[in-house]
Amino acid sequence: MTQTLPQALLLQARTRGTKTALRYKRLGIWQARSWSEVATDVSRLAAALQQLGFSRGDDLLIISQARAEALLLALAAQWLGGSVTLLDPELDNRPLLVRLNPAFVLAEALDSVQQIRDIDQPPRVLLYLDGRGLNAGDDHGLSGYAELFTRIIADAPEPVTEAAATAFVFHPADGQPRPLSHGQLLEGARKLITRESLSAGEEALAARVFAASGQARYLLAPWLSAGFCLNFPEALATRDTDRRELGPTLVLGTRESYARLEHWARERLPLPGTLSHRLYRWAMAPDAQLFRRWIGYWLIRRPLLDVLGMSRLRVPLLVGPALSQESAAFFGALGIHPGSWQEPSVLREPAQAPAHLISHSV
Amino acid sequence: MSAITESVLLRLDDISLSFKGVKAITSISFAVKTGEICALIGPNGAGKSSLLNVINGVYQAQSGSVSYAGQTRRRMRPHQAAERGIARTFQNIALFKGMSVLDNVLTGRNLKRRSSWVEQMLRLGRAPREDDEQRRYAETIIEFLRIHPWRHVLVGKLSYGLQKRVELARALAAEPTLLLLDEPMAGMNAEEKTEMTQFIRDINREFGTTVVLIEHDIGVVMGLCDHVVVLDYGRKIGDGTPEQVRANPEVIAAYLGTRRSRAEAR
Amino acid sequence: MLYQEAGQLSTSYAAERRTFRLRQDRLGLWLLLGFAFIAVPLLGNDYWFSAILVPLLVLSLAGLGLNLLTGYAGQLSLGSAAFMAVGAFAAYNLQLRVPGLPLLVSFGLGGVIAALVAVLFGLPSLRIKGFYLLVATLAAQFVVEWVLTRFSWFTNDNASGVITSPPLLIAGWDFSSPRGRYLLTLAVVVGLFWLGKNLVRSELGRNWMAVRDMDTAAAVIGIRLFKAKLLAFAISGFYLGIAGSLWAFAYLGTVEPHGFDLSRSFQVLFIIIIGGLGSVLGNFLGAAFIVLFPILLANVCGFLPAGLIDSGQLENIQKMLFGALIIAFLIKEPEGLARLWQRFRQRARVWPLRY
Amino acid sequence: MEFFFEVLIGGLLAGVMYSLVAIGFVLIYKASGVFNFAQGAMVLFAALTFVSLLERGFPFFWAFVVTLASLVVLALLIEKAVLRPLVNRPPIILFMATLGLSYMIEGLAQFLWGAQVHGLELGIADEPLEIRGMLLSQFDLFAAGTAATLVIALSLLFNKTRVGLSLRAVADDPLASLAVGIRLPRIWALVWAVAGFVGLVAGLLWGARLGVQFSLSLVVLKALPVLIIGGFSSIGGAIVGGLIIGAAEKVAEIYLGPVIGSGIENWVPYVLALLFLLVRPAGLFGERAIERV
Repeated sequence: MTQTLPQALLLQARTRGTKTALRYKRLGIWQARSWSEVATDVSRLAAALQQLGFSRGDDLLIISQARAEALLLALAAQWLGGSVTLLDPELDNRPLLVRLNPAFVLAEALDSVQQIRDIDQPPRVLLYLDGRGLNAGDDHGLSGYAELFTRIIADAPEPVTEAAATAFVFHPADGQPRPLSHGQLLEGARKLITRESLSAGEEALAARVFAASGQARYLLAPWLSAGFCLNFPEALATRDTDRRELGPTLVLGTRESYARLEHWARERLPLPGTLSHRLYRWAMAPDAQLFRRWIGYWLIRRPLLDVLGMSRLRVPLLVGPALSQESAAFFGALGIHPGSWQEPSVLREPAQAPAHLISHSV
Repeated sequence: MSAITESVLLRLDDISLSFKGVKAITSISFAVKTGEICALIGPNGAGKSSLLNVINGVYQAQSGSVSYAGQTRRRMRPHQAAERGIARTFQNIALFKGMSVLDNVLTGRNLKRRSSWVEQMLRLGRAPREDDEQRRYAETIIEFLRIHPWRHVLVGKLSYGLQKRVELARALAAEPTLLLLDEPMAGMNAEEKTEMTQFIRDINREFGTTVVLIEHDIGVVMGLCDHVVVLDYGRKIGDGTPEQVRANPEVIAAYLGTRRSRAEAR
Repeated sequence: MLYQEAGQLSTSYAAERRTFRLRQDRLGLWLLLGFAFIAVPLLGNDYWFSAILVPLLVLSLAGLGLNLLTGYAGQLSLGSAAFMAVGAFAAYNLQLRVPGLPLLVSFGLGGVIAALVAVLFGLPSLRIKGFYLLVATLAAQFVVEWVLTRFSWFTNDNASGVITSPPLLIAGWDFSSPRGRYLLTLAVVVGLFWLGKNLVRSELGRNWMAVRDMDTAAAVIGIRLFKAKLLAFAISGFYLGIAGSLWAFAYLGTVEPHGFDLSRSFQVLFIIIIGGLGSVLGNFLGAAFIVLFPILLANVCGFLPAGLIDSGQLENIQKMLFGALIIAFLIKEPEGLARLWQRFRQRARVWPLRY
Repeated sequence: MEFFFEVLIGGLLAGVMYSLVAIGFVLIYKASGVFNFAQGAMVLFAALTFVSLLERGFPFFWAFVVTLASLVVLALLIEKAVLRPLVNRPPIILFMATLGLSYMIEGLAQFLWGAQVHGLELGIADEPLEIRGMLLSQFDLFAAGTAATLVIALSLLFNKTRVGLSLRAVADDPLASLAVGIRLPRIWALVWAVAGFVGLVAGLLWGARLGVQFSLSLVVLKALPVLIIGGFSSIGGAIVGGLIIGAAEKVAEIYLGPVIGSGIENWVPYVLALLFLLVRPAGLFGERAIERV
């Protein structure tokens, strides 16, 4: 019985070590990491973090888009019994940073490092994923993520076992830090898995940013518990084509992200007045009789689903408020009904979170 | 900052060049140290581009000699220059319009090929493995310069700033020792300029590439370069560190002043 | 709407490099080949084989030959027919004078000889560009035509200068029947198209396009213009040479210099203009157009009341329409039929979206 | 020796005829940078129209006028339908367009006037003339005279008239001339018309020589090497080139022919042109551009 995320990870590594855990695009092709590889990476990162002085109770602050590296380092921090604070690099986190005054920071790139530099008291450890335009030296304790692997001397300790230990801390704009324990996360994950009958065969699409709590609870925790594959798009600019290549079976989105995708599709639809536009209308009409549904499916809906990268989509998740009328109609016509999934305990949480804090994941 | 050694990589000796009797360059000499970033500045028509063209053999100087990496050559063809590790970009982008970003970058690596065209045509022998290596290196450059989202796009369809970057990538793909950049930031907005400056600095630091560049933006030059050479009407009127050049009265008179007024005119 | 791309992700460069990355494209190709190799021979009749399909295939091969040179390497040429002639006559003489030499081998050698001649006339391309080069290739056209007619050794001292080609025997099989000629031509053409496709996607192909798009830049990044250009002439000559052999042996059934006059060169040039410069598929489309268009026109005129247009006039009308079409293509679709196909395919991939 | 000079001069005079066709090229190339392969077709069209009009009982003068008019119309159409849509396209595309054009014009000419051979009598006796012991064709002399006057006329047109001035401006720098308000389309149409006129003259002379028939359009192939030697952009070059080609051709035919065989006049000019190219890649009078990068 696994109590914590790192334990869940180790369990996956033991039970289906060779299966793919992560998939991301590097150097132009899709790279896959198996569960056992991920487990080793995390344990080594944990060892490295420990050498840097990170220990139980410490907090690792991550300002990054959804990137495999960020995810692994987060798990490493939790392995050591520490907690992780996730921030959205797109936002201006300076006020928050001044308040938190973090000791351990992973910043994705120059602009997020800039945000850190503005804190009068620099962090003990400042790691970066992407060194473009940074020159080491002018920041105290600045070092690259890659370097972590190079200077490991000791092995990592056994991972944390207390289910009560805090895994993530989220900072909504209302100021109340909202901690999430390993226990809560795994519990929520189990609920989700049974409700949506998630299997290890799912192909999940990872969020753009982890910053919103929904990410951690409905994607990361289930990923570790169910042991499916987590896919990362190569870049923001290419996420839609990447989604099509990946063809995920599980996506997690918010009202905004579904709306974004809907608009992306709508502005590319055939122009009104053209024959293909009429065909589209005809095929998308709700409650048509069988024959028409069948034709419409093969001529329009099936190809459209494929272009949207949803032809294999099985579980469309939604955090936060329900979809807008037209989004619901659009995806409904395609047979996609993003169900809202919320735990009683934190029923109003996502709704409260201001829009700018809600991640865009689809 | 970059690791500047004392060894001289490139030395121009009394170079003169003229087209149909019109003097473009008059007896210019200067030296570029290994690992430094050197800027050629000067008003339009000062002969900066022509000088680059002499360095990598597009033009043949009427008199004077270019010594590079210890060897002195009277005349050198462009592809010889490339074989000896000189890569460059052009003032008005000289990309291969009919090809994708990736293909453009790959052409930059044509000198690293060992397998014959027959092997490549039949996809036999070392060709496939070599294709992989070529692609891998090209991709590292593409990611280094952050153009991976446009990998498969025809360069003609890209924005001006991106095209400049692709051209830089193509030059970089050849793993050059000396990189000649002809106005790498011309026509860019402030943001693109800072980006490009970072790229050049990082190239110089991470690949140890020596860079000679032509740039009009004095701010950029002073911030980026270790060594500045000032030309005016085909003559050298200043040569030294940014500070020295800034102090040089002749330069201020002949160049900075005019630039200022021009800059204000913009 | 045929495309289902979800999950077709490439995890290796080899997979990314495939000529047809998408499963659906590969399937389509195999279906097409199956149709051409199995269905057509069963369904087609002799008229179709010998009057339409064979010339279509041979011309598309010739088109590819010229396209490599003009469309990819950017070297203008009007000597295509000359190189075809060299190939044909070389193959014929090899058959004639080297007893027991397999037919395909003599085709190949014919191609090699054509390649050598092409290189000879390509030499000026090292110094001259564009229209000046055009004239150099025209020289090839006239010199070759003259040599072949002047020295009867090439035509085996045949009085008329027109020689019937030997029967098409390959490994004991006789391909002399129209169906056989079709299959032989198809096999050769498909093979050479495959090689051509690989070639233009390889290093050499990229270098060619670099030379075409901006030769100064190409030289500056270390491409040897001489080598690139001469290879372009050689390989183009090789393709044209083999096309010539097929033209003489499989289509005309006779070997004669006048089968390869200047108008043939123009025909090949038009094929690549209409089909699309810098495209492999385009050569096939262009050839199909060139071969089918006159037949179509003749049939259309067949419907008109008799005597309204006599055959002579028909020829003139054909000429005018043809010229008009060339111009129309250059104005409306400079990248030719191949571009139209690409657009269609692109649209099909994102259907029902527009882009 | 006598004989040699006879041959030489005969060749030179014949060369004048090549020059005539070449000049048509040069005009168009200078003004619109188009390598006009259709020049030969225009020669055919002009000659064929003229002859057919004569045969239909037009007096010489009116036949000439009407033909000229039709050529002007043709020029206008070409400018509208071909040049304007293709403006700013690479030269190779324009060249290919003129290939299509030549097909159209040839087709049109034969569609209108039929394909049979017409004799053309310009009323110049073609009996040889004895000058200082050398036999020279009277017709050739006449042709040379016409060419000379034509060239003078053209040079006057170019150097003395406003049109000519703007013409040269366009030739030097189309954009700049646009800037100073020269209307390019007008100029182009004009140039094509003038080229058509030159073509008409050439057509008449050639027609009287060979009879007016389809093969006339092939004189274009004679003109190409002339251009190579003379350079695309120089009328003087066209003249000189024509003379060189004409002379070389005849001399080769007489002295080389017996050795290596007849029918060499087809390719001798080209080989000659090639040799020239290897020495002077831009022709005798053409300018070599410096590549700016």
